[in-house]
This record gives sequence, structure tokens and C-alpha cells, in this order.
Amino acid sequence: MVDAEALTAWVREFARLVHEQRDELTRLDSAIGDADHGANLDRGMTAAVAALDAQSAAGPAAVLKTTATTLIKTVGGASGPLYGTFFLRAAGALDGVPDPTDPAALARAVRAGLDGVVARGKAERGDKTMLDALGPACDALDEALAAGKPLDEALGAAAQAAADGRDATEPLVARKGRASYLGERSAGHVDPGAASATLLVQAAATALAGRG
Amino acid sequence: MVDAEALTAWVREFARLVHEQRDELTRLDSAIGDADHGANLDRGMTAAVAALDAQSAAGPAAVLKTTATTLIKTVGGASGPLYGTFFLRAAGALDGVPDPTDPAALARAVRAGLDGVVARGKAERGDKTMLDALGPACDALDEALAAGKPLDEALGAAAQAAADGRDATEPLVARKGRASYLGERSAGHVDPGAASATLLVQAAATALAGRG
Amino acid sequence: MPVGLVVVSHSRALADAAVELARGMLPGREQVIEVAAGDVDGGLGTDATAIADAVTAADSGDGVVVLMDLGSAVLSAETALELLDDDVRERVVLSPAPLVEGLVGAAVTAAAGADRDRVAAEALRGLAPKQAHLGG
Amino acid sequence: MPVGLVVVSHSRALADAAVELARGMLPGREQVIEVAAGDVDGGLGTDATAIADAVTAADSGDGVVVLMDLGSAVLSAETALELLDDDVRERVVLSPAPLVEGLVGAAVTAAAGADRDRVAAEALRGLAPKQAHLGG
Ligand SMILES: Nc1ncnc2c1ncn2[C@@H]1O[C@H](COP(=O)(O)OP(=O)(O)O)[C@@H](O)[C@H]1O
Ligand SMILES: Nc1ncnc2c1ncn2[C@@H]1O[C@H](COP(=O)(O)OP(=O)(O)O)[C@@H](O)[C@H]1O
Ligand SMILES: [Mg+2]
Ligand SMILES: [Mg+2]
Ligand SMILES: [Mg+2]
Ligand SMILES: [Mg+2]
Repeated sequence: MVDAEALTAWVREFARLVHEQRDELTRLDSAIGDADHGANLDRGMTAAVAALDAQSAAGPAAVLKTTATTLIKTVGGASGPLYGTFFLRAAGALDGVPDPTDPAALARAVRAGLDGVVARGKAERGDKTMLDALGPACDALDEALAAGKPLDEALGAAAQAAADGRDATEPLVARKGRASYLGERSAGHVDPGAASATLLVQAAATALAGRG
Repeated sequence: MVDAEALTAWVREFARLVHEQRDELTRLDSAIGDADHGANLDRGMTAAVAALDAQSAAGPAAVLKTTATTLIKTVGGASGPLYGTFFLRAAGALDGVPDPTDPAALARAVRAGLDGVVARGKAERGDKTMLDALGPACDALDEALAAGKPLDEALGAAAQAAADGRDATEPLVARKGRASYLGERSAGHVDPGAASATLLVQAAATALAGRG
Repeated sequence: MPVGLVVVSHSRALADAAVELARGMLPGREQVIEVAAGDVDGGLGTDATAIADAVTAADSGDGVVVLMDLGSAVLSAETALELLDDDVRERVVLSPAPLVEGLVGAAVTAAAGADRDRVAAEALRGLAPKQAHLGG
Repeated sequence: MPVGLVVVSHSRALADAAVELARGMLPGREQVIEVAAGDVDGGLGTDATAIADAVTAADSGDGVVVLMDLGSAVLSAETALELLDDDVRERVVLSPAPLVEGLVGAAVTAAAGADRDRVAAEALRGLAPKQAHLGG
């Protein structure tokens, strides 16, 4: 059952991974950006966890909404409005749904979040952004659930798809965000947002395991 | 004889008039600009006089060159590079001339200065700028000298032409400089630069009187 | 009531200096120019909730023109619109004008009482004098 | 040697903040960015002699791209060229690009070793990402 507690666990696990990978994310951003992605997202996710801790018992949508508004406020860089919009739209998709704890509802929420990232950032897959990890992850989740796979397995497939998508950003030329200023010189480096988006999906696989 | 001493007297008299009219120039600039023209030009001309005082005996071109570089450095606003270019080009026109003290040489120098203001500011007459006073003044000076008038009389005519040109800026819509941001709303006010340019020509009429 | 302006920048110092420059064009005149700049810690960054607050403060009912520096400032401004009520949101224009040059033109035009579309159009013309002069 | 950049503004605070923003795009990379901003007293204004000095300091032989805010900054920059030697002058481009947005693009491009014309072209493209995103 993907309830508020499960979603909170997901957010916490994402925060933990971001904190652990903070220097690596910043290192990636120093090659093709402004060397702040790890610091940005660690600040944002630490604040999100604190906001959830301070919040009294809330429904699934509220957990994601609090995460969204905290990220929007505290991240500072492009990943703030982008992850913020992801969680905001995901929260919207859970709101008022008869059974928000159903795995299919989670998949729809994640898809709505992805669509939000696209609407906000106007990137396409292949532009060397977080979308290159998030997009394939969403597709893999949907496919696995459609094929009747349990949530655990579906999230595992999504995490693998995210990691593959992240790795595939390395040879790409950035067409969105700061890295796009580098033109051809952005090739040869993994996109920091694709790396953090992979952590987001891995966190779901870990935190939501056994909740399907 | 319009020698270095006479030109120094001209610069001093201009500085005196600017200082006297400082508040009026600023008042004009507050209507259609940023309320600093009097302060800008007073600072610049005070510095120019100080620079001339500090300079040991110099030729006519050097007097104008020192005035130019001091204005360029100290005025701060658009009138700095414009009056700076006026004096720089005027200095250039006197440089190496067989008899720089001849009234015709003065007229050529002033014309070169005017051309410099046009080259720098790319304004045309009627754009509601200092050109609307300086241009007619130059024309009047040339005409009077060509008609065989003495320098005194020619400079008097130039001063009158400048004042008329200044007054005629009132109904105009500004097409150059800060005032142009106001569009139609710039009409109904005298241009501050046309007012200070009139002081420049009046200063010549006063300081060079009896030197022809 | 005149159109309000909001300056969104990664840098608080940049936004404040741009506002000072624009206010120099308005001696003795009033104009609402709100700033939303810097991240929560005062470093380089943008904060959509601060932008939403600035828009709300700048809005007197006749609309708001928002100027942004670049990149995530634009994403944050769009996100800020998502946080605002529908009726406020539809009075807001996010302008792709050059931040500094556009702000000066927008400020002069807004202070003269022009409507939102004219203020936004003037912001977009921000580079025109420079381009005309340099022939670029 | 990379192309040098010069930022000319009425406001020292504005120029310094714009440079800080641009340098944020260059973690660990070097780039010459000189500032000539403010009047002699530190107030709002420009000083052609300071601009000439900044251009001289920024020039390593491969040229300089100068970005200006507006109005008299452009006139002062042109006057500065008049104060420079002919050989330096012909290596200098006065760019009509948007100050902040153009500087960021120019800085990234110059730091990557592009020649003067490419740096100037990138400065001119400064608004492109914002316009593409906002559809302006
Ligand atoms: N328009 C966009 N669409 C999708 N993702 C984007 C976009 N712009 C930037 N990103 C992502 O954001 C990441 C950078 O985030 P961050 O470093 O926190 O922001 P900033 O670039 O403002 O410093 C990039 O690696 C990329 O994945
Ligand atoms: N392009 C130009 N050509 C000729 N004169 C100009 C031009 N731009 C401005 N001026 C003159 O400069 C005057 C303003 O000078 P000042 O107030 O010292 O500069 P700023 O406008 O930079 O504050 C105007 O009144 C106008 O006469
Ligand atoms: Mg970054
Ligand atoms: Mg950043
Ligand atoms: Mg002025
Ligand atoms: Mg001024």
C-alpha cells in the first residue's frame, strides 16, 4: 500500500541518497554547469525532510505537495522548479483519487510529474537532462505494471531504466539548461540532473519495496 | 588673438556659467532625464579648470585636449563623452595649424567639435539635444565670419543662435539620449544639453570678446 | 494604478543595482518595482515562492510585468505563476526582454501610466537604442 | 590567449554582480573579465578613460569584446576607443548584446578559447534561450 507513510519514506530515502552523492552530483555539475547541483538538491531535500517532520499526519497528496513547495523554495537552481513541479503535479494526480495507495495511482502520479517536468523545462528526451533518466523510468514502470508485474519488480525495472538513461547522457550534447551554453563541449560528461533523477527512482525502488 | 590664454578664459567662463546655472540644468534634466546634468557638468568643468590650473604653459590645442580628457573622465553622463569629443576634435583641428590664433581657425575647430558630437551621438538636428543649440551657433559663426564680421560680432550672433535653438527644443519630442525613453512626454520641456551648450557659446562670446 | 514590475535574478546585488539604475530614470516619480532574487541563503539562485510573493506585492489590479535574468530564473517564475491564484496569474506577463535594458524602458513607461501590454512591449524594445547606435 | 571581456555599466554594483553570475558558469576555469563602471565618485555614470584602461588590461592580443548597459555607457565606450592606439582599437568589438544575458554566453565561449567573432556572436545570442523558452 503506497500510503502517506510510504511516500514519506520515498522522500526520505531520496534525501539520504542525495546527501550521500552530494559531492558526485556537484562534480558532474562542475564539468558542464556551475558546480552546485549536489549542494542545491541536498539543501532542498534536507529542508523537505524537515518540513515533513514538522507536518502533522497528512494524506499522500499532502506529503508530495509539501516536498514540492519546499524544493521550489530552497533548491535555488533549475532543478528546484523542475523537481518541485514533478512533486506538485504528482501530488495533484493523487488528490481526490479513490485509492491513492494503489500502484496504478502511483504510476499515474509519476507520469503526471514527468509531464510537469516536460511542461516546465520544455526539454525533449535526448537533450541531456533529468528527463533522459525520468522518462525511461516512467515508461518501464508503466510497462511492467501493465504486464502484471508486482510493484517491487516494476520499480526495479524503472530504476534500471533510469540508470541506463543517465549513462546514455554521457555522449549527448546538452540542448537545455546551463550546459547548453557549452554546445559540443558538453559531450563526454554525464548530466547531473539525470544522475539525481536516477537517485529519485532508486529511492522509490528501495523505499516502496514490499508495499505493492 | 585666440591664443591658449584666450581659450583658457573660455573654458573658465563656461565653468563659471555652468556652476551658476547648475540647479537650473538639473531641474531641466529632472523633467526629461535623470536629474543630474547640472551636477555632472559642474563636476566636470570644475575638474577641467583645476586640470588647466595644474598644467604648465601649453599651446591652444593642449588647453582644449586637457579640457576634453577631464570631461570624458569626470562628467559621468552622456554629456561627458559628447562635450569631451567636442573639445577633443576641436583640439585636433587646432593642432599643427600655422596660425591657431586666427578666428577662422577657431571657427574650423568649433565646426570639427560639432562634427565630433554628431559622430559620437548620431543625433540629428531636431532630435532635442545639445546639437540643436550647437549646430545653429556654428552656422551663425561661419556665416558672420564669411560676411567679414569681426569675431566679437560673429560670436554674439552664435550665442543668439544657440539660445534660439535651445528655446526651440521645448516643443520637440526627444529622439536621442535618456529623454527619448519618454517619447511624446518629452515635449514641453527645454533640453538640458541644449541649455548647457548655449552656455558654452555664451562663454565664448564673453571670454573671447575683443580677441579677434 | 500603474502596472507593477518584478525583477527576478539569481543575484540580489544584480537585481538591486538594476532597480537603482531604472529608478534613476524616474526622478521624483513613483513606480512599484519588486525584487525576488537570490536563493534562500542569499547565494546565487531563485525561489519561486519569493517570486510569487513579489508578484502579489507588485499587483495593484492592473497587472505585472516580470523580467528575469536567465535559465532557472525563468523556470522559477513560471513555477511561481502556478502558485498564484488564477485571477492574479492572468494579469502577469513573463517578459523575455533583456533584464537591465528592458527594465529601464519598462520602468519609464509604467511610471507614465501605460497599460501592461505597452509596458511589456517597451521592455522588449530594450536593446533598440543600443543596437541602433552601434549598428548591431 | 583567450579573448578578454569588458563590462561597462553606470553601476559598479551591477557590473560586479553580472561578472559574479557569469563566473558561476566557469567553475575552476579562468577568464579575463574587466569592469569599468560608475563615475569617478562611485556614483552612477561611466568614465571613458576607465573603459580605455579596462580594455587595455583585458587585451592579450586576441581582442576584446565590450558589453555596455545603455545610453552614455555606449558613448563612453566609443570615446574610449578614440583614446586607444590604432592597433588595440581594431581588436575591440563594442557589442550591442544584452548586458547580463550576453555576458554569460560570452564568458562561457571565451573561456573555451573561441575567437573574438565567435565570442561576440554568442553575446548577441544572449536572449535566445529565454526567448525560446517563453516564446517571446
Ligand atoms: N529545461 C530543462 N528541462 C529539464 N531539465 C533541466 C532543464 N534545465 C536544467 N535541467 C536539469 O537541471 C540540472 C541542473 O540543476 P542545477 O545544477 O540544480 O541547476 P542550475 O543549472 O540552475 O545550477 C541539469 O543537469 C539538468 O538535468
Ligand atoms: N546621442 C546624443 N547626441 C547628442 N546629445 C545627446 C545625446 N544623448 C544625450 N545628449 C545630450 O546630453 C544631455 C544629457 O546629459 P546628462 O544629463 O549629463 O547625461 P545622462 O543623460 O547620461 O544623465 C541631453 O540633454 C542631450 O542634450
Ligand atoms: Mg547547477
Ligand atoms: Mg546554479
Ligand atoms: Mg542626466
Ligand atoms: Mg545620468
